[in-house]
Amino acid sequence: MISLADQLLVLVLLINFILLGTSRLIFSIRAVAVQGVILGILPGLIHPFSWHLVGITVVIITVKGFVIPLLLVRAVRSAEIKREVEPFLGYVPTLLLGAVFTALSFGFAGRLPMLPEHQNFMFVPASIATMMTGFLVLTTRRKAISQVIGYLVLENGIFIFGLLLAEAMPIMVEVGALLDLLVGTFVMGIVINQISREFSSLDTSRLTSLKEE
Amino acid sequence: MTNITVINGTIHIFLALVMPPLLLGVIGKTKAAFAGRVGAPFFQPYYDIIRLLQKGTVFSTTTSWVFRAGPIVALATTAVAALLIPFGAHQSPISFDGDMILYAYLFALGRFFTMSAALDTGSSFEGMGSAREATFSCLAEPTLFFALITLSRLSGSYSLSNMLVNISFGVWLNNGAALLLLVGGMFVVLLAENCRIPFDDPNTHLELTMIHEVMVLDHSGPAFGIIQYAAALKLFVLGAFFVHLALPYATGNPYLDWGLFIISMLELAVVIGIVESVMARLRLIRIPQLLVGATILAAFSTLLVIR
Amino acid sequence: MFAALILLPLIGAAITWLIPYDRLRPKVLALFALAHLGLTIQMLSSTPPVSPDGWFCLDALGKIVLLSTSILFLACAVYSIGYLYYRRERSNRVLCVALLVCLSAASLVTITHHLGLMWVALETTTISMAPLIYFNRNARSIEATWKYLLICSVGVALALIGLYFLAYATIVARVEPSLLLDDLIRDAAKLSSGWVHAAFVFLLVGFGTKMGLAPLHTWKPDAYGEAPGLVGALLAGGLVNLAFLALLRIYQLCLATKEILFFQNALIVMGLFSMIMAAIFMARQADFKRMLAYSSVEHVGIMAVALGLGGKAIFGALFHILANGLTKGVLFLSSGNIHRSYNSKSTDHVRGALRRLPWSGGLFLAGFIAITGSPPFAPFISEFTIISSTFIQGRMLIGLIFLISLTVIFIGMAMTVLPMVMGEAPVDSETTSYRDTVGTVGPPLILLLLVFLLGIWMPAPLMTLLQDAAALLEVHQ
Amino acid sequence: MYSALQGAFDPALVALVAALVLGCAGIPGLFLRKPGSGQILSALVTIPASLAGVAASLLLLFSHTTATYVLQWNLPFGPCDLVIDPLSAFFLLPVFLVSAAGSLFALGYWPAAEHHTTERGLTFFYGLLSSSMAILLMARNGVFFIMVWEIMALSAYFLLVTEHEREDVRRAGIVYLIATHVGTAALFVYFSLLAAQTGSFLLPAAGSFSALSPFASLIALSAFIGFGAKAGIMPMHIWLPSAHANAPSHVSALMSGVMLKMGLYGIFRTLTYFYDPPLLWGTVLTVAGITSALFGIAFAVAQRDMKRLLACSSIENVGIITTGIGVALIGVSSHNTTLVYLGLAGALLHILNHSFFKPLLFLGSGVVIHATGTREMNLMGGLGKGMPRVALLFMIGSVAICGIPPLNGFVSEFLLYLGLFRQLNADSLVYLVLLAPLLALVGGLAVIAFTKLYSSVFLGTPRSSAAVHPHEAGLTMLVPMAFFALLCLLIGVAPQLGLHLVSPAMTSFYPELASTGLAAEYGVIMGWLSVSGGLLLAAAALAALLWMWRLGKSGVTSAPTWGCGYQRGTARVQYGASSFSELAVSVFNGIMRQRISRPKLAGLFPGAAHCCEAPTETILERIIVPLFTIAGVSFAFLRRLQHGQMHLYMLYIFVTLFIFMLWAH
Repeated sequence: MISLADQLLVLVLLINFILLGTSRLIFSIRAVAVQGVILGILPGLIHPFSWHLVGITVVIITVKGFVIPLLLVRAVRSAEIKREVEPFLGYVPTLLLGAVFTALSFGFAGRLPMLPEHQNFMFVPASIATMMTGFLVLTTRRKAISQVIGYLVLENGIFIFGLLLAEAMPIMVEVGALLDLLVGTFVMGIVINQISREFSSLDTSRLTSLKEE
Repeated sequence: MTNITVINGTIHIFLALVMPPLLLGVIGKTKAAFAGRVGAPFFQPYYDIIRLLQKGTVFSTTTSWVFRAGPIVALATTAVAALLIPFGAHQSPISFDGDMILYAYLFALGRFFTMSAALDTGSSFEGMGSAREATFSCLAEPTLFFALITLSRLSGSYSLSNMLVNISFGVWLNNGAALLLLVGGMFVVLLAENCRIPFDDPNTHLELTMIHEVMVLDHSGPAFGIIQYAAALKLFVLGAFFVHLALPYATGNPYLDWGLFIISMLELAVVIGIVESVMARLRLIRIPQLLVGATILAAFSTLLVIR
Repeated sequence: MFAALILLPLIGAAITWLIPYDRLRPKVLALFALAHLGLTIQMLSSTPPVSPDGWFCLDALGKIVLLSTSILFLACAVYSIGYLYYRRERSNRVLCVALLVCLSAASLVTITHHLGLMWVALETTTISMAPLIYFNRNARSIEATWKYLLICSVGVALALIGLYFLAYATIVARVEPSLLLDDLIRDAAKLSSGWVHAAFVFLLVGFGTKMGLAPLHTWKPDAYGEAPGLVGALLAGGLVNLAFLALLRIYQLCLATKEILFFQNALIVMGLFSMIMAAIFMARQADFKRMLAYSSVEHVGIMAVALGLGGKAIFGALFHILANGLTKGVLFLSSGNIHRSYNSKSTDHVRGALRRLPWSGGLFLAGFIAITGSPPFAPFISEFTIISSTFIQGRMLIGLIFLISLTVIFIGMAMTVLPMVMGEAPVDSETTSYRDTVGTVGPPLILLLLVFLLGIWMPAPLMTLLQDAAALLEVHQ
Repeated sequence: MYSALQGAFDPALVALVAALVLGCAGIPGLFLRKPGSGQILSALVTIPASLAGVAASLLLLFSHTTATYVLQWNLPFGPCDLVIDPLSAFFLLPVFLVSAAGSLFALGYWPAAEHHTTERGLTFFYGLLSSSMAILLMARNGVFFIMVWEIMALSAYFLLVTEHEREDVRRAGIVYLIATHVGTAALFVYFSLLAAQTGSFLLPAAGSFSALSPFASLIALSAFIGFGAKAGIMPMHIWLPSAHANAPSHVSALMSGVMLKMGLYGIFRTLTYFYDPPLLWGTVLTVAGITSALFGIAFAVAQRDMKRLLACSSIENVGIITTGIGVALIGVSSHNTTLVYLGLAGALLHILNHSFFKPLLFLGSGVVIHATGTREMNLMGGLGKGMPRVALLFMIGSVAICGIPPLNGFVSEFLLYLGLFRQLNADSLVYLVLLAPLLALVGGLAVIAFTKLYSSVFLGTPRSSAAVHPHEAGLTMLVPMAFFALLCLLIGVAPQLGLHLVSPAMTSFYPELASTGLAAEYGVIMGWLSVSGGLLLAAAALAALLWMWRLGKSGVTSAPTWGCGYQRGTARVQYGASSFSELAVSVFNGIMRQRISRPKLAGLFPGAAHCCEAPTETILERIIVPLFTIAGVSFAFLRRLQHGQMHLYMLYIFVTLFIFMLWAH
């Protein structure tokens, strides 16, 4: 089971690289959706069966795997844009950075005071790497959608870490967090629509009228 | 209140009342002599003043009570100053600690009113005169104070009488340098305060160049007489101060000392006369420099005695 | 009791959602705000027992924040009646609903002791504020909303990581894993320091972003500048305090873990940096709402420094929660009025407010005097307490930097505020329909009176409350 | 707020109540419908209250008692004592006197009929200012002190910007507010350090700690900055000229006559704490004082705006007072009782005197400005004929402020001079005497400044249409001025009175003085002063009689002024204010730095040309403003941090996170 979880985590990392590498928005949204589904499966693999677990799984898969991506896709369609052109930092450099961060996170996780039973897991490095990916997307991408995606990836990274401490996290908080994520993304979706209507583009480099000069 | 002090006081007041115009007369005579003229009699100033007192008065239509107050205050302040300064080796009628400060500030009061009276006429010339008077006497002020400090230090007392009467040849022998500097400085102040050559020419006829005379241009009759007398008195009072520094001889016999005092005052008048006849009036721009120079002399003398 | 505090606003939200009339909604809003304040006072006077599972507990810290939030919210709700009358052109349904939801979440933050739940509530307040900032529906407000939403969400997400680290620290320490504040404090000594440190950093940065400590404050001027006055008031006087409460919780934990020194220094550094930044940005600030935003950055800085100093300064910090909240209310509400009347936020156009709007202009001026720590207003008490304790603790350098930046800020603010209120209104300035009315002037006036009253007279119960709260944050050897 | 103050009915209570009444006097006016009724009411309340306050202060002063009340407040800053010791009582006198006079003057000067928009606020804040100053003198709790202090400063600000439609008023207001706030910041440090020393916010008892204790010099420095800024000691005087020039005149009178003294009171109070002040402190005070005196009067000579001239002369007078304090302090540290006595007597008496003649002059200038509608001296002239009474009173004020006998200004300067001369035969610090010539120079310049002021305003012929039809001031304006003029004369001819008045404050400042016979010794000298004053008046009377007699004999005719044959003389030809001081300014230009714009005259027949000489605020315009500009420019680049690019904002967050992670581990 654990090994399967690790393979899934590798998949997650791969998706991170896809996100860093691709310019097509729809595609990256789908990628995030897949990542969400995987995250939904993961708890089932590492915790013993319980209805609570099933509930969690279902909720996560629906929210992260379907609802949020749908929202985003709608936003993209309404804004009728296809791809992220000229990001602040090119794809190759971001990919390289992503690789470096991932490597670093593996190194860093090795030196963390983990529980022995977690030592040989890939959870912590994977989560850190995913967070880093989120940061990268947030800081290097130009389109509003991409930034939302970055935020989602960041959340995913956090979620992976959360898997280690399900027993500390009562269900109510889990659901609340998810709900917040959902609503947050929903609102972001609305705002994105407004942006595309107001600026006739999703290019956040246009959103720089508020500044000190 | 022994009767010798009473007598001294009476003589003091008598001299202060009577003698001042004589100095002007002597100066005039000296200058005439240098110019090879016979000149006016010694008592001409008295005649002038009496004549003026009998004349009628013209008041400018623009003037107010300040104009009328000017001469009176000038006379009053000088008169009180005359009571503070000792004549010869005798105590002055009024003397107390710090009277020298009063002495200095009395002249300021007189100045204030003379200048205001001049400005009251609204004439540009008198304005000019008072502006100059204000600036120059302000520059002369520190010199007087340096002198007072030096004297107070030398005599160890804080009243004019003591500090001036105290000056003797003995003091000259010990602090000759300081006193010499002081004499230089004070002589400049004496001439400047009394608007004599080289600072001002009392009997020029070009208003543009005058200081004191132009200020009193619009005063006439009795008022002008009072002003003339006050000016003479001022010369007398400051002269008495100077004579103490320059010619500090005393016999100890009160009556002889009075004689000595009168003589030395006359000497002073002659000296002024000589200076006036050998020197030309300075250009206005130079005057501040000369005054500052005098201040520096006095300051040095102070430093010499307090170091 | 606790449930009532949370549910009351939610019910209100539901009702206002159903109300079809724009004129009626604000009144309902005000009604519920009033009820909420009543409930709050009731709970303050008779503290409800801790809920059996220990999730809900209204301690002194919570009380202070709850009180200030509730008062401010009531003022804003009443103000909204008068304000929205001038904004009849658009529906205020979303506004009212979002306000009430935010109030509910805010109350939840103050009464819960479960850090996870607190986090959820904080995130809820963040999201529920977004539509309010967007109320003006123009390009600038979209931009502001977008930045606010994304930066704050990311920030709060970082805080979540911090919480996870804490939880993991409990697991590593083999104590019963939980995010209940009381449990954590109980087992604090056992927790592994590495994780705890990491947790503190993430929590500081996370909540710091929400609170607007420099350099995490970047969203503040935009959001405050573009939001309507009453929303600005709630952001600067309410949400800031919630985030600060979160920091206070962490501070409590730090005290227990004896890792306090690092946290304190971090707080002082960030606080001073915020004040310096505020000082720099307030000089020659041409937009008076943005100026207020930077003033808010300054004041969170002050609170952070005070918290970092500890000792008597803690008292100042706690009182500043109240003082700053109320004063910010005065400033933002009156500036909203001025904005309405001149239809401009630029100090080039806004001149002679005292002549044009005697009440709003006067309130704005008084608010400026109060917020810059001049007696006889409440902020003076707190700020002087903090400054004096820096010197009494012998930390001259901190005190001097603190004082100098306060002075520079005063100069900058004076240069902006005084020309606004003094003089004559420019002849070419736009004439609008806005007039000072009881509805728009009353609430800030009441707030100002409160600020003044607290400046000269501290009620005994408040005093005890503050002392209890300060006791929770004392170092126990 | 404050529970009733327990205590029997006694002068201290009267003074306290009077202070509170002053504060409340303006409140009814805010609500009364009828314009002006509030103003009259406040005058009716203020004057009796103030007189009661004066009586109470005098009683306290001479009973040598110290009354203490404890204010029941519940702010977390420890107990709050209200104490009136002779020092406070002494400073209370001007507060009450000037407030009363001003509130009466306002009836004629700022009638609600003409100023219905501003009158209410003015009356209210005027009362607040007076009362805050009175209470300030009683406050013994540092925090309470700061609160009252700041209320004072702020109400002064609101009074100052009464006419805030005018640009220069607004600028003056901003400068004042910033300066006073910087001062308050210094006071924050001051009281915090005191608290750090004593462990409570109560002001330390007299002589309770050593100047060698840690922070002592820091405390002294912060006090010097904080209080000096309010007193207008150079170089913290920058706010003063424009503030006093732009406030309504009775407010200027209160600010200049009393508010400056609050700063001096603070300095006095601070000095009482230390039983062993080092020589350095006295030296610093003396140097600062004499510099302020010299520069202040030099600036005054150069001014063209009559109120600015008065303001600058306030700097001079504060300078003289500070010199006195410094000299006294030097006496304390060199255990030279005579020096202490004379320095203190000079300083304290000059404080009193300055609060007599400066308000007199400011009120007078108020009347003049009211009549002519301008403050520019070059546009006035000849007002003496239209308003002879005002002219007379103003003359008294001018003579007094120049420190000329036989008026009060001379007495205080006399004492200071005497102290310096006395030092001549002391065994140490003889060089102190070199201050005397500097003071003399100050006196000379003062004469220039005030001859200029008086003559260009009241004498000669009107220089512009503004000054053609002046009207005599009403009684409400004349009575306060006459009152101050009488006080000037009184202390001038009966200096013993003044000495008697200051001696309790002196003993409470330096108890050793009580045992010495100095008071008697200098009482005698004061007697001599009044004798010579009497002689002066007698001589003047004699001369006047003589002249009258002669005038009676010889006729009087009147004719136009002698124009030296120039027939087309106009009023513009006379020497104006600027032309009068031009020579002096050119001599002292190193200090005054006039901004002179002379036209280039070219060609044979140059057209009309215009020359302008404007005095500059040297310190403010040449040092402080440039410094601020430089600072602003050098920090401007940091503003680019707020560039609006969100992805970089994100980066800020992560960088911060990273840095803290590094720091944590």
